[in-house]
Amino acid sequence: MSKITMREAISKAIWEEMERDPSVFIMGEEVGVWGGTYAVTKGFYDHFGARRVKDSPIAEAVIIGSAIGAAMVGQRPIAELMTINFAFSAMEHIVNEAAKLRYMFGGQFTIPMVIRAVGGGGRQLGATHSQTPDVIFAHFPGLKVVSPGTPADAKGLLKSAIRSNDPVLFIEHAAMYQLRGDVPDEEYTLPIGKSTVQREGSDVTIVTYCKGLELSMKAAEQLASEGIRVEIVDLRTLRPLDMQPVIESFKKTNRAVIVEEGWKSFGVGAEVASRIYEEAFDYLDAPVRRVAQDEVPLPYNRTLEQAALPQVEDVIAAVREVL
Amino acid sequence: MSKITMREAISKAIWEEMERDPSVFIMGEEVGVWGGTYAVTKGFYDHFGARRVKDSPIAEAVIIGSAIGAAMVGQRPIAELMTINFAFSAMEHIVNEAAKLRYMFGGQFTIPMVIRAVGGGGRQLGATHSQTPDVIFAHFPGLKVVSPGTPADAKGLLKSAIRSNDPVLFIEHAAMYQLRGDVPDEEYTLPIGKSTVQREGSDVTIVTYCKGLELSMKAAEQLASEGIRVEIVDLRTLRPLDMQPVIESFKKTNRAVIVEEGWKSFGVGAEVASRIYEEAFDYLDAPVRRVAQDEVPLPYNRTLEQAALPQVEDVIAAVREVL
Amino acid sequence: MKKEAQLDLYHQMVLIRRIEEQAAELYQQGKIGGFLHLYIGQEAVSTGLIAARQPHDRVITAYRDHGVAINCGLPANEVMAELLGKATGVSKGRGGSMHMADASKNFWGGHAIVGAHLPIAAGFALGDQYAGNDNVTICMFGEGATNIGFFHEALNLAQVWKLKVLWVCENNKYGMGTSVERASAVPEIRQKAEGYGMPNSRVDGMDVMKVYEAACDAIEKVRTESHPYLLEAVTYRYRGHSMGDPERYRKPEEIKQWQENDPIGIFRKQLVSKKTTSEKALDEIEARVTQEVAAAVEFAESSPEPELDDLFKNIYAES
Amino acid sequence: MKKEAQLDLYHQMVLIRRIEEQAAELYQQGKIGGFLHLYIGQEAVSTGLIAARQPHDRVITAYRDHGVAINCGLPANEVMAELLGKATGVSKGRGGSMHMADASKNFWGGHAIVGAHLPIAAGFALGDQYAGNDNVTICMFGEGATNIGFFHEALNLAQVWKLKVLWVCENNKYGMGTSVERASAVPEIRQKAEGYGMPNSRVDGMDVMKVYEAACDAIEKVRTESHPYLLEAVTYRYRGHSMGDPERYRKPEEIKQWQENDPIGIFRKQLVSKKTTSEKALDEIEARVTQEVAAAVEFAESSPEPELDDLFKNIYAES
Ligand SMILES: Cc1ncc(C[n+]2csc(CCOP(=O)(O)OP(=O)(O)O)c2C)c(N)n1
Ligand SMILES: Cc1ncc(C[n+]2csc(CCOP(=O)(O)OP(=O)(O)O)c2C)c(N)n1
Ligand SMILES: [Mg+2]
Ligand SMILES: [Mg+2]
Repeated sequence: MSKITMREAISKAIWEEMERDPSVFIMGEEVGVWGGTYAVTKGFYDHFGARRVKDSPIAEAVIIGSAIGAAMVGQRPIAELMTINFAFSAMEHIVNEAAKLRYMFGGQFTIPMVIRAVGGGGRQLGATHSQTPDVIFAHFPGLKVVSPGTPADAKGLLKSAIRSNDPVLFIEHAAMYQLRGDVPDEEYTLPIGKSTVQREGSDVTIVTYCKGLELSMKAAEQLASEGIRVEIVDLRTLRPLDMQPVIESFKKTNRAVIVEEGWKSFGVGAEVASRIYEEAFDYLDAPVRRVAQDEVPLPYNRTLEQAALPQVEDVIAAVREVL
Repeated sequence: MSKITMREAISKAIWEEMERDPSVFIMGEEVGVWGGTYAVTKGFYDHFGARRVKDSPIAEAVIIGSAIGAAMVGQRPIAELMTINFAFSAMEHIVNEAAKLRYMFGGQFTIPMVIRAVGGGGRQLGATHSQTPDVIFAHFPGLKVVSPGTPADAKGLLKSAIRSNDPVLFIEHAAMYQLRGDVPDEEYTLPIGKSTVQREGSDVTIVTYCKGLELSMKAAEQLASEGIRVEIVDLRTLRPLDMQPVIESFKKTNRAVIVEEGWKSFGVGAEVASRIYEEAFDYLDAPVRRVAQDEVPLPYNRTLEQAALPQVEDVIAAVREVL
Repeated sequence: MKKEAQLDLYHQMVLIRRIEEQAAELYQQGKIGGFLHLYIGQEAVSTGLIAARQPHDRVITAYRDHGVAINCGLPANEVMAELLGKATGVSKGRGGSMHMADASKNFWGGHAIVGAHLPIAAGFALGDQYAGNDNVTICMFGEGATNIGFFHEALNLAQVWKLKVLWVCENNKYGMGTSVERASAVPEIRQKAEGYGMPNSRVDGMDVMKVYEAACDAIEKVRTESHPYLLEAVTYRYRGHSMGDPERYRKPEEIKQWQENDPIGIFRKQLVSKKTTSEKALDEIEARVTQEVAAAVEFAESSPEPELDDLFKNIYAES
Repeated sequence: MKKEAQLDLYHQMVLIRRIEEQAAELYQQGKIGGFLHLYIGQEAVSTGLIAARQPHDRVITAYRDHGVAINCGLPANEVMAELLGKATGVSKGRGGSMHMADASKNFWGGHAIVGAHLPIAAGFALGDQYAGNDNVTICMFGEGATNIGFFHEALNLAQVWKLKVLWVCENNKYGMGTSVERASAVPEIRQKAEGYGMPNSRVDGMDVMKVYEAACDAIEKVRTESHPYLLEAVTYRYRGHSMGDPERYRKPEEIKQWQENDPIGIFRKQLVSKKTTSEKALDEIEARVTQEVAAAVEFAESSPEPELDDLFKNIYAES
């Protein structure tokens, strides 16, 4: 085990897979000479060269579209979207092409590609650059959507995503690159589509993922000092959504709070809550609460932005409500 | 009152508003000479001329983007997306521009535009052309999303959308243009953001919208013959979502089924169900059921496609489950 | 081109024409659903073009894809079965008219979103460049598709990255009901290549041999000089955009004029006048096609529907 | 151009430079958040350009917008307040550096998604065409933005519909760390206009008077001949793309070389050598700017934060 940052974990995952498999390459805006806007691919260009580390024009549709094509003919591209906000400029290729080409042609095509995209708010980037629209991608069958909350998960899941024969949207969070965590030194992968318990407890279940995990962990610690034992289930993958650990936990605690960074309405929490009700109705002691972003385009001003984003205190308050 | 089709109702709404307000014009692919792919604007080109009925190149981003611009400088464009599936090619302008420009610039800009888009499956158009992705647009604050289920609602809501000073995504259903219904002969508008009871009953509440209303009405009639009295609440607008009539109905029936045409996971039903639980927990007699599309890209083959789409029998079965 | 090869092209063109005429009938009978875009009138383009490719060259096109499917060697039976949505169809009944493909024939599909397959085509060439082979990707699209952003992003990337793509624009004058002049800043599509410094040319798309020669030249350049190329083929569709086109946007005389320029008729005249073959031999080909079409319909109609249980198959490669 | 007007341009250029130098400091102090893209080095482009517009001509640009905001007449105070996210900022603290606008000055904003404002600019011109006025829309963007589909769709539409847009590409050689040669099929951006049959030209973007003249010509053509026009201004940014650019993609010598070509320095020399004014008069302008910048900082720092209750204001015009 070593304590490394999320950035290092993601960087290592890509590096190791590129070393391991010559069909893996990375493309996107500023992944090469610049070293990655968030320094994730720093050093890659010098080591792997321009053939395997491709700086792309600012043209998201062809970044994703050409990665799809390269994947269909046997390569394993990792296409980086500098931020997930730019995914809207490549929407057609993500949800209508990558997600459908296999099925629509009767299974003839295989699309082993990863789309890496950085999301999240809290850095005063304004409304167009601060979104967490993960849920809208998770709505489309044919895509897999992964968004880890710890360095260890990020590394193991990204390696699986790169090895996967399906298109995987891998969502990172810009404000989490410095987050540190224990990561095994040996080679490992983690299965896509498996939720996991990140903290055990018996009083209430928090269901979350990505940045929400950090908030939830902090809330759980504060609540622990009052004797409230929070169990935290990290979804890690939004599609396919693995509800089993959630339901198991809920059957134990009978209370749930869902924490996500994106807007509340039509968000991830709505689906998770609905499934809890559908699958564990008889275990309900209180309505499930959702902690999420206020329904406003995120403002630049820091105070306003923080007011709109979910905070540790919001998680704590929601937990109190369900108890 | 006259019994007219959905097509006529929508067509009349646009026609009347164009007659009424010279700043209203319509643009999009084949809206002019062709008369509209679904014949909604048949006769418009001859009557209003090329200045007010603009045939656009196949370039969805600039269709929506230029409509935004024209709206910002004082016109009232109606931009037609031939189908909502092509909205992905204009995603940036719908969710990142139209939805945010007002807020992001501190309220300086007003964007009185309507985006009309035809959605829905069931016509064997294959995976890329058969979607009902309404929910993903409803996720974005700043947009209003309307999707009517009757000719009268379509007419009144579309007129309001055209008069609205906010960007409205108005979603029609390709398989509903022939649907007939009573429409007042006099001038009227209907408020955006108001759900309504389309059928009264006391045993169970069905919450639905657009094509789901047709399914639900049929299901309700069949169930009525068994003495089951179904109340149907039609959302009509997805954002802002008006839950009041839903909650009122639910407090009466204590049972709910949500019917939508799109995919179930992260769909409209998840939000509606979550809100019912949050706002009427004490009235719950059974878990809320969701009837929706199977999670597959819609296949061309008719039998498979119909198997994936929600059917009247699925609604009936869900009602039985909650009773 | 050898005589046999020429007769083969003639056969392909007639087969496309008759298959589609048959498809139009089956559509009227309600046996084919969804959209059906006929290639009738444009057969010389894909026939000449595909004749110029090596088997390892990849082909991708838009939804008007029955012709190129036949040219790429997809069996008429399976094309017809796909139109009927059968399990034996090239795409197992999942795709229908707009989504025919056969990876084993290096035909990567019909694609229904205008222009969206161009970035994917660039990706095929990117994959091949990465692999270090000399495959050429042939990407076909209509002139209407050159107004959407995907076209631009794909052409620019192909030029900057020196991708081996032959871009083939079938300029049939209309995108649905909108004439090229009303939708495109320049009516001659090849001019758009100039904005990318990309070599380009224009060819009479009604003459299969001219298309063939232009395609041979262009493919050779792409393969040996390692850069993309834009070839514009001027052509015309005789039928509506798809079934149920009100055709308010053009006059019957215009269609008639182009029909006098029928690509099959032109080729037939050439074959006979140059004494490549006899009228009789060509009639025999036509007779053979009649049988093939009948057999295809028979095959398609008697083929099974996909299994209902298969609805959830192939959403993912792994689940 | 009259002497006063020239001195006004000099004042604007110096003001932009100093405001931004100050902003860079405030950023380092943590008083400005988010992204901050400095215009330093490019001042001659927007200064010359905006000087050529009529007040009824609309202006829209990308996120590198402080310069053009000043040129359009937005008060330095309110620009600075926006950088600090204050209620008194031009966008009430909602937008920040990338989203300055003032509709009353016909400045339609700073836009942060590369290329996405081009279709909107086409829409301004569409609205004006529909209204029947003769406003020209001036739309500025970087050379990097010419590779995205939005650029293509907007230019094509503008040309087909004869929209009065002056497209102004600021070719500063890099889009973040990617040089124009590595991202664009043609390094000379004006060539892209050829693909649309659109009139175009290229101008030295370091010389404010040359830009002014080129812009006057181009705007006149757009207004009177009713068609779009693409003007490419060759320029250079001295600072990183935004704060925190590792600058691995260019050599210090390159920057140095361009700094010798400083647009403010060039203009100063011209003004003095042509005897338009004296060194002293220019020094006085610089001194005035120093005061203006100090006042702007003072104004911004002492301005109130937006009200928390206003968080939900202005999501819609009607609710
Ligand atoms: C992005 C998108 N917009 C609109 C459509 C609807 N549509 C299908 S075909 C077509 C016309 C295309 O014209 P062209 O590219 O010239 O090809 P042709 O049909 O003439 O072969 C349109 C508008 C679509 N499929 N995709
Ligand atoms: C669609 C989109 N993709 C990527 C980005 C990230 N990004 C911001 S500025 C920029 C470079 C733009 O270069 P250029 O257009 O030349 O303008 P310059 O910064 O040189 O003024 C990039 C890649 C973005 N904002 N939007
Ligand atoms: Mg065409
Ligand atoms: Mg630049």
